Amino acid sequence: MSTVRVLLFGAAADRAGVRQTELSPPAAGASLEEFWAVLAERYPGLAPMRDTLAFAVNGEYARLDATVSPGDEVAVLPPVSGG
Amino acid sequence: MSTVRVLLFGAAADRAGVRQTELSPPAAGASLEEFWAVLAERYPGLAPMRDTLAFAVNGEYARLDATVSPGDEVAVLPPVSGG
Amino acid sequence: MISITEEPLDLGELAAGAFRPDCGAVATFVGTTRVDETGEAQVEYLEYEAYRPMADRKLEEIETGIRCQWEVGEVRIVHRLGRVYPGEPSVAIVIAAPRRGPAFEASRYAIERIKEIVPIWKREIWSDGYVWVGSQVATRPTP
Amino acid sequence: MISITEEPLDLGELAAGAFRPDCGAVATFVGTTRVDETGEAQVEYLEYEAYRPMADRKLEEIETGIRCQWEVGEVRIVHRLGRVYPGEPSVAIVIAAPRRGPAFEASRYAIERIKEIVPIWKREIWSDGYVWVGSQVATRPTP
Repeated sequence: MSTVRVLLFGAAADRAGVRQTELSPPAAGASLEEFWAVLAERYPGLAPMRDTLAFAVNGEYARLDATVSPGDEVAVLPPVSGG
Repeated sequence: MSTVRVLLFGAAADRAGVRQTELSPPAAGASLEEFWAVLAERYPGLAPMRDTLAFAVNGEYARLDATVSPGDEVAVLPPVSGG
Repeated sequence: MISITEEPLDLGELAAGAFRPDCGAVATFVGTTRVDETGEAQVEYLEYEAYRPMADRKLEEIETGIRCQWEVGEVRIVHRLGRVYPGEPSVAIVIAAPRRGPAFEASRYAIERIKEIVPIWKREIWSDGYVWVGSQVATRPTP
Repeated sequence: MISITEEPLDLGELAAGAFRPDCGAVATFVGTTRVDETGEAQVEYLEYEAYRPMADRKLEEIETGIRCQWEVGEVRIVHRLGRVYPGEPSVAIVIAAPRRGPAFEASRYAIERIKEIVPIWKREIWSDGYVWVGSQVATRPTP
């Protein structure tokens, strides 16, 4: 598997116009921050949400300096609003 | 009505051996404290509980300096334990 | 809604009746008879008694105190009297409020105040005697 | 017991199953859909979605966090997904504990943490558009 599976939720899915996509990391050892730049370029509607978003890599919250590798699952998480 | 109706609850009824009685105030304008002395003399089992008891006159908590008059209802209240 | 009753408490029914479209939070509290065991002996049941109507009025005072301190929609307090078996609810409090902070705070306040000011007493009936809870008056052997 | 479900929540059933003879206090919290009105428009229903199984794991983390901090017997958290109508419960929390302080504190902790870390989102469906709650993303006219 050479791509990353990207899941989008809530307002992020709405703005991107997709709930799920596949994307290649820009380089080996790319960070989540670098991966986000590729994603935001592909789905420009996401860009203005940047400061409100959290991310998960493989089902756990991840920082922007986390590494994203082929085969990972990245989730784009707007501010949660459960309850 | 020249007497005061006395209601006893919980452990106080237990110690006194009665749940209800009638008693005359010791004097016109007698205080609850003076009334209690008469009650504790009549029901000696109550005396050791004194510091734990609260009192109500006519259905409301009353201080020991409250006046007890004929026709009043005095309630002897051990520490409450509802809930 | 304030009630003192000999009937069993039904929390589901009590809470369901408190849901309102203007209230996003419903906090409830139920006190049940906890079973202590001391060696061979055990609590068979509890027996509650009240000084009425003073107890009813004190519960109403608690509702008034809640409504003065917090923005709440529904306040429901039900206290049982008579025989209550272990695990059965003896008191139920339901507070529905627009927001959750007041719902939590008011339900906590209600149970604390019940235990302070409402003239209700309980007696634990053990297999070997009874104990008036909160008083040093008992017939069972000292543990 | 942790559950994420599309079925309606039954608080009475959920709480009844949490009663235990060693627990004298049962605190519960239910969040319901509060109805706001803005002029002519109104909320018709809410729609919840979750990132699963991460959401399930985060609820389990909350239960673990409770058990590390307080002495509790039963912890039950149920969150609904899908369409929830105004006044219907979207989340229910039931904590049974030997003593009331921990029961209250743990139920409050649970709802606060749910709103902070569990990947669940809701959208208000109004008569004139929708709003993603907590995001500046909406299709309805700005009030």
